[in-house]
Amino acid sequence: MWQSILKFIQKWFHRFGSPRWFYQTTGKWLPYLAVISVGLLVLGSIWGLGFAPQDARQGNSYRIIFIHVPISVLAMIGYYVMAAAGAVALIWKIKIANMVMVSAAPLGAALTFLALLTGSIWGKPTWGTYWVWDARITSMLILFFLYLGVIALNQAFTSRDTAYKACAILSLVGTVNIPIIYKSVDWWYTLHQPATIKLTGASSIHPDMLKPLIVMILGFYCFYALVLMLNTRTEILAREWRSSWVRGLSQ
Amino acid sequence: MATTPLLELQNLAFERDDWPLFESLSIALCAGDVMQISGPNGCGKTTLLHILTTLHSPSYGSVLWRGEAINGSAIYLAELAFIGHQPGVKLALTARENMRWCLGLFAPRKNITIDTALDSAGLNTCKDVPCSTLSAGQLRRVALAALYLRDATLWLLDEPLTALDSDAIADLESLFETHRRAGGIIVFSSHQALSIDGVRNLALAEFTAKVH
Amino acid sequence: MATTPLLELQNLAFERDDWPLFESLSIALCAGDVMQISGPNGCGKTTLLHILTTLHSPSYGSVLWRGEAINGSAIYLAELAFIGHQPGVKLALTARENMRWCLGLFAPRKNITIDTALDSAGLNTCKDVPCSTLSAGQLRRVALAALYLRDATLWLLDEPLTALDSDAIADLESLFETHRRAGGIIVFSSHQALSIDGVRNLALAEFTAKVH
Amino acid sequence: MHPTNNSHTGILQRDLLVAIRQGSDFLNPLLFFVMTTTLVPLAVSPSPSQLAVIAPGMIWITALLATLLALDGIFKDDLADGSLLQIILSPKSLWSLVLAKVIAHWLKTGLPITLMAPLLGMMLSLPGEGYIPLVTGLAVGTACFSLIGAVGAALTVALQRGGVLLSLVVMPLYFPVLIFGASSVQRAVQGLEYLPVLAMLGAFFTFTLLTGPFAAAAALRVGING
Amino acid sequence: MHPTNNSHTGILQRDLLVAIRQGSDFLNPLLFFVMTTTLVPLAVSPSPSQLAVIAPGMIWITALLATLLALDGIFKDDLADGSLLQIILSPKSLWSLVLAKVIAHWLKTGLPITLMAPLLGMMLSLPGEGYIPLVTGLAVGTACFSLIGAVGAALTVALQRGGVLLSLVVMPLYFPVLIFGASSVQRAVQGLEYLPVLAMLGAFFTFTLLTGPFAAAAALRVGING
Ligand code: HEM
Ligand SMILES: Nc1ncnc2c1ncn2[C@@H]1O[C@H](COP(=O)(O)OP(=O)(O)OP(=O)(O)O)[C@@H](O)[C@H]1O
Ligand SMILES: Nc1ncnc2c1ncn2[C@@H]1O[C@H](COP(=O)(O)OP(=O)(O)OP(=O)(O)O)[C@@H](O)[C@H]1O
Ligand SMILES: [Mg+2]
Ligand SMILES: [Mg+2]
Repeated sequence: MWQSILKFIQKWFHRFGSPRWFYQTTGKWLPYLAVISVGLLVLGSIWGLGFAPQDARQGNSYRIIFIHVPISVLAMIGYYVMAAAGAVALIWKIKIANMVMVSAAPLGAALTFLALLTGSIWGKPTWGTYWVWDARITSMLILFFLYLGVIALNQAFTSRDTAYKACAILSLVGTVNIPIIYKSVDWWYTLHQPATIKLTGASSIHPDMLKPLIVMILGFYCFYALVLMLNTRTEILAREWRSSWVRGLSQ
Repeated sequence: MATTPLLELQNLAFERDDWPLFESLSIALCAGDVMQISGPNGCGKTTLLHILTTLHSPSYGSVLWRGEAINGSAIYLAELAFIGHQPGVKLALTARENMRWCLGLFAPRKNITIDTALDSAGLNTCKDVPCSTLSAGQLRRVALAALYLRDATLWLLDEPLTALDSDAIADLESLFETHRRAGGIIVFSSHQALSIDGVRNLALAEFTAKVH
Repeated sequence: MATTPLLELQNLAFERDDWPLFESLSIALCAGDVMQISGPNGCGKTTLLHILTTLHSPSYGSVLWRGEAINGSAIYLAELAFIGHQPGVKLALTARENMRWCLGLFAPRKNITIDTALDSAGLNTCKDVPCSTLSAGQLRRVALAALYLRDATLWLLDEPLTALDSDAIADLESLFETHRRAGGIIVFSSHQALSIDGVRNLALAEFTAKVH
Repeated sequence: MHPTNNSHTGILQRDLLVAIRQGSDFLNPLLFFVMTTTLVPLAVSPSPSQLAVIAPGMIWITALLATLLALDGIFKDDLADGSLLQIILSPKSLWSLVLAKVIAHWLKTGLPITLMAPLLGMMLSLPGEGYIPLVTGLAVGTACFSLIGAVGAALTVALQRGGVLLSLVVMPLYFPVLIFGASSVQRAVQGLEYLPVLAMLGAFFTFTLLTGPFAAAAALRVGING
Repeated sequence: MHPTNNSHTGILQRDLLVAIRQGSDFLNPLLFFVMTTTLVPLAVSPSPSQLAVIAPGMIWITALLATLLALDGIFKDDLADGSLLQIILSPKSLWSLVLAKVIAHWLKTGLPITLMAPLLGMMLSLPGEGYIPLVTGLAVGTACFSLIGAVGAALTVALQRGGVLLSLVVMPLYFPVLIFGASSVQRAVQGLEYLPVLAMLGAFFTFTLLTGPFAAAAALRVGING
């Protein structure tokens, strides 16, 4: 019984592992996903920007939360998506997992950058400065570097296969280290914590603000999946252009 | 001579980033065989040798050593000696120091010392000068001295004749003879012909993948 | 053929850190001469070629070009093409881009384009891939393609046959023929014999300093 | 003296011998360490009270950079002359050979830096309480730098301009070491308990020691293919 | 388009093309610059008031190190593949070919660093008055670094582990640039006159520009013989 389940999983993995299958299947999903994510994002934006109540302390400037928070969350999750894909690729030697991994890296880096940017923009009205060395912010910056490392490594190799393996190893090493890095930065911050700045927890948020925020988070999740698929499809075409099925596409 | 093959290449194919280089390559080598890989520039000789060292993996097919697939296990590596394009010699050290380091990594032959190995390779006058002051051919001789020193059955040599003068080539030919008599196998790539008998030839260009 | 020598080596000697390598070397080469420097490993062939390029200076004696001592002046360099052990090819660039750079440094021949030079060197299929993906022999061909492209009288080549297959060697031989007919001079070192006629031989070992 | 027993000391010996021959190998990271630290008073401020505040951090940053700079050659030199292939093709276990190379790297960089650090502390007016955590912390911390760095060096070994790429890859992983190391000195100077911090550094070192050589060996097999 | 006219742009073009191909060439010194600056708050202190004091000096030190790190390859890569010999044997004047390589180096390192500096200034809480002298100073100063560095890189080109030796050779020559550069920013922040300091930097640059390429060309001829 267990064996048949294992076999099923394996078979599914290998079918899913075929770039051609991935390309054709995601091709069918794309329109739906696009409609859903755009719908959620538009709904969340209108709701959040137009109808959610003003914040007592921050006035209207808090509304950037509807972009900042979903992006920050996704930026972190993105690393684990990348690392998991890398692990799958290393262990089961599945081609498509490599392609997902290297497609997730620039996407994650872009999201991290946006999180830093929106955070900075928000910081000016809230803290009076664009940048402070807070634990969460510093961790985010280090995460940005980790992403850049993977991207730079990926670009530096001429052989695609080697690049894939190298990036997989690096992202795994990074994953092992992320908790350590985060803990050490947290600990460092509590040592030095300047009294002037206070980041309150998300618990203080008003339920009327929470609902549009959840819609935005869902919207961004779908959007992330959409862009990741598009990126991976581009990578597939770049990698498989010699194969007959890709050539068939252009005819 | 033994008739059971030691090294078998079974239906070997290699593609780099999905670009096929050679395919359907099947060969069996027995103890005492010397094989020269020949073929035009870029046909994949170096690549094939790298596959045999396990540095690259073949895309299809397999390589068997004593009937078992090779996979970087210590058992196979212990019987293998590879000398590639780069001599693998530390320029800051002397020839003697380099050989001592070689012995740290690999098992030595019986009844041979570093001194005699270097002498046999024709380096008697420059054992104790830093290798950075050696000429191109002398440096290759230091690399080849490892063959006198090491106890390996399978020799994989990528263009071993590069930069060697005629004396050194004659020395190498007699070394090949000795090794094959002792039951060893030699696979080497070269564009020059050796003057020893019974060298099998692998014209790699015949296996070039058709898509190419 | 002209009888006034273009390149003259007069009583040349070289010692490295007071250790003599060769001495009393006198040779005169006229337009159309091809000279092979031969000799055992470490006898000083590379060193001699470096002296002719002005990279090293001789310890005694002098080298004259068209009757004047060479000294790194632009006039001599403009007539010189040197290809050493390293191919001088940027691995990150394609063969075509490397040739374009070569044209930035040296004067080109008339009536030849980069494309035809690369074709003549047998690289028609790999002009536009990064040179890091080329095999040892293909890389040497890129280096040698400069000879088709450049307008130089004196060619100094250090082991030009390294890593070349038989086709490439035949190409090179016919290139040598063309160059000597046009009044050029070729000095090259090699342990292999070329199959063209009238190659002068310089057995460098005869000039090895006696102290050695 | 069967060679199976001495292959690791063999690599260690060779690497140190090469370093001694090249002379500059021991001296250079050390001099870089000293010189970069000298830049601080010139560029920031020569006032002792201000220097004392930034001294722990600056010494640690400089030690990090000095180790990083010498890291590039750890495998690259061996690749260039072909001896890396021989190491990989040795029947001995690769991780132990890699560990030997890491130890050689530490003996060439981390150790001299650690021994030199008190002098630089003095030059930057570091208060007396800081010296013990500075030296113990650097000894362990630079070993972490060498171990983590080996993974990055192995991944970038065949790349043309690996040097700066290497910094990019390993620097984020160096952050915890830097934080623990610098703050243990700071705490000691402020009269706070610093042993727990050093203990954390020690724990991180143990973890790195147990995983690093394996990761580096795997990375090396991938990295050599360029 | 006779080639005599385009040999310098030829080298410049090729070096930049190689940089673009290798992708990381532009990005890496920049990232090193950013990352090392990030180490400062972690190792020293995150307090904005303390950071503001050390910001000018730290940014300058980091810019110096970033340029230095990328310097090692300026001739060494060309030596390794043999193209340096071709450059030296070209009938074109060597100093102008060297100058082209220096310009390419600056475009790859100094320029991106200069453009990035304001962002780092912000992150280290540099007060608003400091930005103009920071950017102008860095533009000129990194050019000096490239020019002076080329001489050192030329001298050490054939040495095995030139990288750290190179730092040793050029660092003393970098001191004046660092002192003028950092203090011009500090003076601006303190509300003092900073133009005379920048003028001195400019004078130093002019001098370096006029002598550097010749010195580097001479050093190169010496350096290639090992
Ligand atoms: C680890 C990544 C991050 C996450 C998960 C995150 C998440 C959040 C959340 C949930 C809030 C709203 C909670 C609250 O009201 O306090 C928030 C607020 C904020 N974040 Fe972030 N953020 C991240 C990174 C950043 C970065 C990198 C910056 C700046 C560059 C930043 C700047 C801000 C600011 C200014 C606020 C408002 C602070 C306040 O209300 O006092 N955040 N962030
Ligand atoms: N940098 C150096 N320092 C000291 N001695 C050197 C140096 N380079 C070469 N030599 C010595 O000079 C001699 C001549 O070297 P050279 O490279 O010219 O020989 P070669 O004739 O080209 O030999 P090969 O056929 O092996 O290429 C050799 O004995 C060598 O040991
Ligand atoms: N790193 C690489 N990436 C992509 N392609 C490569 C790489 N290395 C070699 N190749 C290609 O693979 C083919 C085979 O190369 P290989 O080095 O095995 O040839 P070879 O038979 O040894 O040639 P030579 O006689 O010139 O040494 C060549 O066409 C080459 O262009
Ligand atoms: Mg080859
Ligand atoms: Mg030679």
